[in-house]
Amino acid sequence: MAETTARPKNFLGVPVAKPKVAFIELSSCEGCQLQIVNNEATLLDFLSLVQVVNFREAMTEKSDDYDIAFVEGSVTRKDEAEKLRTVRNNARVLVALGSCACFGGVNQLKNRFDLDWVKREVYGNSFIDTDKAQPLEDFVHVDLRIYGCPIKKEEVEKIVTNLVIGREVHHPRYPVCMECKANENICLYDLGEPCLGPITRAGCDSWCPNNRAGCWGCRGPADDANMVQMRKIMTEQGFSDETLIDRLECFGGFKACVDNIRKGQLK
Amino acid sequence: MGNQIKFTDVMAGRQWRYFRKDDLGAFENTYTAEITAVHKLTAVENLFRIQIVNPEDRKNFTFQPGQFVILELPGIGEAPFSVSSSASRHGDLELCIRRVGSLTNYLFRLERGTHVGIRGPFGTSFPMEQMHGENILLIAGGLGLAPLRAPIAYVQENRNLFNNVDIIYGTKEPSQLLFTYQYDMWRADDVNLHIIVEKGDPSWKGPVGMTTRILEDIFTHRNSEYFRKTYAIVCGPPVMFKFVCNKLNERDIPMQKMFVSLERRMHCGMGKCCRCNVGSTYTCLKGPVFDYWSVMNLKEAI
Amino acid sequence: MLFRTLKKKDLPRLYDRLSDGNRIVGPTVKGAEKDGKAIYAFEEISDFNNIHLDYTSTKIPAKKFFMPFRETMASFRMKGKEWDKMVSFNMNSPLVFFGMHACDVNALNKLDKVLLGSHYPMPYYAAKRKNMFIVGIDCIPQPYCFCRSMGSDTALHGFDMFLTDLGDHYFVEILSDTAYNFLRQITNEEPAESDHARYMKVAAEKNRKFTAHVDTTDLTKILDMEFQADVWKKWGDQCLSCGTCANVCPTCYCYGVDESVGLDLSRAQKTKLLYSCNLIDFAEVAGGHNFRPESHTRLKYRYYHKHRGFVEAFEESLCVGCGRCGESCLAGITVPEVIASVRGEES
Amino acid sequence: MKLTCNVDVHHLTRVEGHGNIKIRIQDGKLEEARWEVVETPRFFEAFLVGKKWDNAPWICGRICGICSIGHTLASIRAVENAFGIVPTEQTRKLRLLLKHMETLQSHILHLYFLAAPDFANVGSVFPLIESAPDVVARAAKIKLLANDVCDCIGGRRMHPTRTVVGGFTMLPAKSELVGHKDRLREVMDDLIKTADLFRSFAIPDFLRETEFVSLKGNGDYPFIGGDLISTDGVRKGEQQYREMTNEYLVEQSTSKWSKLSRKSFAVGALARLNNNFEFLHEWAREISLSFGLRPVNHNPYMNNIAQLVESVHVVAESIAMIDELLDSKFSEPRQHVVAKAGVGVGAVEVPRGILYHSYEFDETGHIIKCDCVIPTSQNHANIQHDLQELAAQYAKEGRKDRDIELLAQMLVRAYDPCISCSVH
Ligand SMILES: Cc1cc2nc3c(=O)[nH]c(=O)nc-3n(C[C@H](O)[C@H](O)[C@H](O)COP(=O)(O)OP(=O)(O)OC[C@H]3O[C@@H](n4cnc5c(N)ncnc54)[C@H](O)[C@@H]3O)c2cc1C
Ligand code: SF4
Ligand code: SF4
Ligand code: SF4
Repeated sequence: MAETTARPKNFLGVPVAKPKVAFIELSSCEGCQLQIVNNEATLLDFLSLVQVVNFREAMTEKSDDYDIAFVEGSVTRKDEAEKLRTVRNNARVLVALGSCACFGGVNQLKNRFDLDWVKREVYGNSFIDTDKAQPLEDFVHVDLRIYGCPIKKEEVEKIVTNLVIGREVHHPRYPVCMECKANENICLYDLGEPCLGPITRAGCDSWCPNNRAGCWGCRGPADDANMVQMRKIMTEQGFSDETLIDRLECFGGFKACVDNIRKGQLK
Repeated sequence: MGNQIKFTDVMAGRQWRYFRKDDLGAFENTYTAEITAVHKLTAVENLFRIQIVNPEDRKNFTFQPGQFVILELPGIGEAPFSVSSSASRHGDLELCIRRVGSLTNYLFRLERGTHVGIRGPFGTSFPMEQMHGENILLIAGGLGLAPLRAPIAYVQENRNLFNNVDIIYGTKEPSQLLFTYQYDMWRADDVNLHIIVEKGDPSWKGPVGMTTRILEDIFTHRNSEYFRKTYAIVCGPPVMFKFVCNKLNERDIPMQKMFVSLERRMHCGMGKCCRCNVGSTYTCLKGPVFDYWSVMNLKEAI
Repeated sequence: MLFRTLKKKDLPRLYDRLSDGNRIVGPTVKGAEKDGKAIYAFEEISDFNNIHLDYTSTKIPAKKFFMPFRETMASFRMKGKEWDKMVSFNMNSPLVFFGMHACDVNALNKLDKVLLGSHYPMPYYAAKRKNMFIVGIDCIPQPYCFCRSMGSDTALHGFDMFLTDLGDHYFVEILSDTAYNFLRQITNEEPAESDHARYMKVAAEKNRKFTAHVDTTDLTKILDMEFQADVWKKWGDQCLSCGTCANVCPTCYCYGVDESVGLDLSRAQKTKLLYSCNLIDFAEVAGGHNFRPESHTRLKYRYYHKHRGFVEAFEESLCVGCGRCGESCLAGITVPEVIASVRGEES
Repeated sequence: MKLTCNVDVHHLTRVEGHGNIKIRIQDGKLEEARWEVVETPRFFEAFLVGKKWDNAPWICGRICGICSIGHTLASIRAVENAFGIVPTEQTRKLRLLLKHMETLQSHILHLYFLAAPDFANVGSVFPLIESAPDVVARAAKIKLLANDVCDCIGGRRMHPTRTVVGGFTMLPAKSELVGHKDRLREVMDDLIKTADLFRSFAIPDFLRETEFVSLKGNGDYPFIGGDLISTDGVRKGEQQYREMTNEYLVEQSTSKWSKLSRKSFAVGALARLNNNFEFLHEWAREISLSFGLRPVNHNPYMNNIAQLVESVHVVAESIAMIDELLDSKFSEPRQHVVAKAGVGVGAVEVPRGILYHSYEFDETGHIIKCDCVIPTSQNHANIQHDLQELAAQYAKEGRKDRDIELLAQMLVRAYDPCISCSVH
């Protein structure tokens, strides 16, 4: 791919290489990849930072010689697991892009059911091949996660910049409420709406609460999230366990917690 | 209209070096400094020599042994480091830094000639004058030798002002020993240097064990007069200084004559961000150097 | 202090005078809770009718104007191994605060002590704080207010003028010459003897309305003694470590600094983010050691700092008793209850 | 006359999702021309079962990253139809405006980033950043505006946050709308320039008669709800969508196929235009005619032009709609929702064609049965038959392998298929 705008070749004197990056998708809505092209305002700067060598959604050329692979989507079939292993072998850094890759995403909702029933419900008696929907880490080592459904472009840009200059990448460890307050939102609970903000990892800049929509936990749990208290709060505020579980299990990040509630172990 | 409310320019006087309270700009002053040399000490520790670029500033920059500066790499971060060089020389500052996280990892990739930011000096220092005429025990564990190097330099430069001087230094393994090239020089200045490692290697000839073992050894040769006239400076991980200080206390060295340097997370160095609070004491203002009695009185210090 | 009275109908004139050439911030309605109660916020306003002087308390305190949740501290232009640092204290034009309750005025007074009065004043705060004009207003105690227990129910300084509602007119305390000059353009009525009586009656009525209390007797000592008490664990188990209490607290000021590199690698930025001591990594240092790994140790620290540490340093508590943290805490952790339990009183 | 040809495109690029093209000609005889969809299915229709109504729009938006707004709106419409909720005028306007901006965003993405590289003979838009920076900047500008308006109304350009059953969680600030209106006016110029650009491209001349299915407008160019119509004269109500789509399974595809009066039909911009030409905004009609595009046009490559025409239409209509919104006094954003048993269908014209969501609820508002029919799955059969016809025709003309491969790829891309969406 052609070189674009000139860019300093070092940061604080430390040489900065232009890594070759690949975007690869498994089972997904391809939205996270699209979020990257959705950066109209900063796309060019972004492209000057990396060399895109593989991006099926946007370009014809493809190469298996890349440093960083952004893998979107969850694994739902054997050929995808194989593809993922190949990518792992090719890439120096493998980044799980979005909730599907990090936790299974909405796809893993089908894991609630017996797979045969699932297949029959959609394809009747015709043969169709599918397995449980699983996150990447069930198959390969993942170096870095970019959370969110969809991912937040500002966050991706920050992470990629850090990757490129070789600075460590840290996710916020506190929950969404922190950002929600900084954005001076009215708490959804004051409005009578449920919200998983108190237990979900921040970093999205409280995207949903900013729009008066409760958080669904797409970024998975914050460090040391207090699930027991969250459940108490939901109950006290008049929301059923079903409402809580609907949100917790939507993107797969709170799987352990959902299992515990179902087993009656979370009190 | 005369209705506009008066505007106070708190930036006024920003460029003044010796500030009054109302010249607030000076409180966000960062010296631009240049890395003049990088010495590799161990696999994870380097000694960085840095020089404040502006000659005037360089001349006026002073600090006390035990104080720290905050080093800033634009875009990467800021972190506190004890100044590890002589406080009396107005030359380069030396920082002995371990590679542990985001800022330090990046710092280790920088070359000579790169600019970094320096704020400070901040915090309390070891009261060296108070110790004149007395014996001194300088005890360090691991990276704890970094903050000890300034008081060591003070002792070297004013050797006549102190009686018995012992440096006790311990690490886990011989490969982790810092400043090995200086040991002979210290010894030459009539300093008893005791090195101990927790686990030796085939080439290791010295003693093996904890620093407290050395203490016990030398205490058997010292009389009560010694203990009455002794100050101790102890730097290292909290478990270590706890054990050492208790040992010293058994010999009736008063807790006010033992000094330790605490490490906490810091984002400002100026008693604002609260990150370094122990109980509710600011480590950056009331510390990092505390006497051991104060430490005992701090909630959650150790 | 000088006293005047101001007819209620003349208040818009005062507003007009103050807003001429100045930015005005006041309590406005931001929305409604599910039960219909109004939610108030301090916002910049352009119309006197949008000010709700009868507001209860705002969800987010006034500190956002002096200590924004996120503030750029410096920006850098990178030039190879070198760089330039540009510092801006983000001074805006002066701000008129129209209608601040006594607790919030006191909160600013307390912040002043750390951020202006200590060894190292903070220019970012000073730049905003020194460029403001405060019109205080009296209030009606809410069920969650315990400012009286904290001695913050009246403000002695830290405002320019303070209004107390006496029915058809306000009793005005004047503290600054600026305020005096502004007021002189509208009224110069000395309060009558009856106004003084009325003022005292209003104050006494207000006092009777407090329902929440905190017993601060010997509190510093008790907090020290009960440092290892089991009650902390109980509260800690409830705490979500979400940081909401600190964010809505008018006096919490702790922060973290974050640096970031621009996408084009030629710029960098240093940003200050208000933090909270309840967040998990508040006291974590390099290498992963956390001085307060459990939520109850962090929660305890917050109380310890507010009700003991600050007293030690400044002879007063850092809590003004506005009750915001308890109101906003989803886990229902409130100061009166926590303190009572630490004192061994059943609530 | 061409004797042999072997085209094998594994995972066609610059489309959304995974599909393969295979063409084999042996001894001048077309052995095989196949459009295979190998995308892994995700089973939305299965895993929604048992979920409460409020989950549906939130989850179903995730069927597709490009037209998540369309999916969300179709899902909301299905739920509202099932519960008997009639959106207010204000909600309808805001939804349509949101929908328009998604259409604009998606069409521009397709025209510039996915389709244009073929005409400019490059593999992606990236080289164009260097060689034709103004073109790329123009595309980015239009897309940015469309996305910004989506943020402003839907809360988020992708997987919107404000759109809910009953209306919106919150309304945009009028001051923002004013700004967007000005930008929309500017963008009109950029669309004219886009038309000039496409006029400089040689659109392949290929015809195959087929049936076109879309919503039928009732005075307006249709996007949300209404009757279903085909160029072969079929007309049905929204509820009867199944009689319009007739889905069936084929072995070469993990996506279902559809048919109506013939062996296949087409949906999308061209289908909408063929069925509703008279309702286009006059500026859009003008552009259309300038390309010689008038109903009923049977060249699938003209879908690109139809997208351009629609872009003009939505921008023109959006400007007018913002004016109306600015003149109105905003009322409550959201209606109260009471769940009840029943079936609801939502038909929405998304960029790639007509989309249906249908849910059956029990009396507690839980989904018992869910069915989504995606435009691209309705197009698959038509793509297959186009491909066959194209291979046969071009083989006869004796075109080079490379040409056939490129034209075949361009053909599939012209449908702007959203494969992952078709295998939801
Ligand atoms: C008074 C004092 C003196 C010190 N002297 C030395 C020294 O001489 N040599 C040396 O190698 N180290 C010293 N340290 C420790 C040093 O500050 C940390 O190792 C350093 O902050 C790690 O930063 P990082 O960005 O690499 O690590 P990360 O873990 O990535 O930390 C990120 C940020 O957290 C904060 N932080 C994390 N750990 C600490 C910590 N331990 N102390 C303060 N802030 C922290 C900093 O703001 C830092 O930028 C000292 C610490 C203190 C408080
Ligand atoms: S809306 Fe959600 S994220 Fe925001 S404060 Fe309330 S619970 Fe926390
Ligand atoms: S608020 Fe919650 S659901 Fe919404 S983007 Fe953030 S983490 Fe995801
Ligand atoms: S006390 Fe309440 S508001 Fe504060 S961190 Fe804990 S749960 Fe959050």
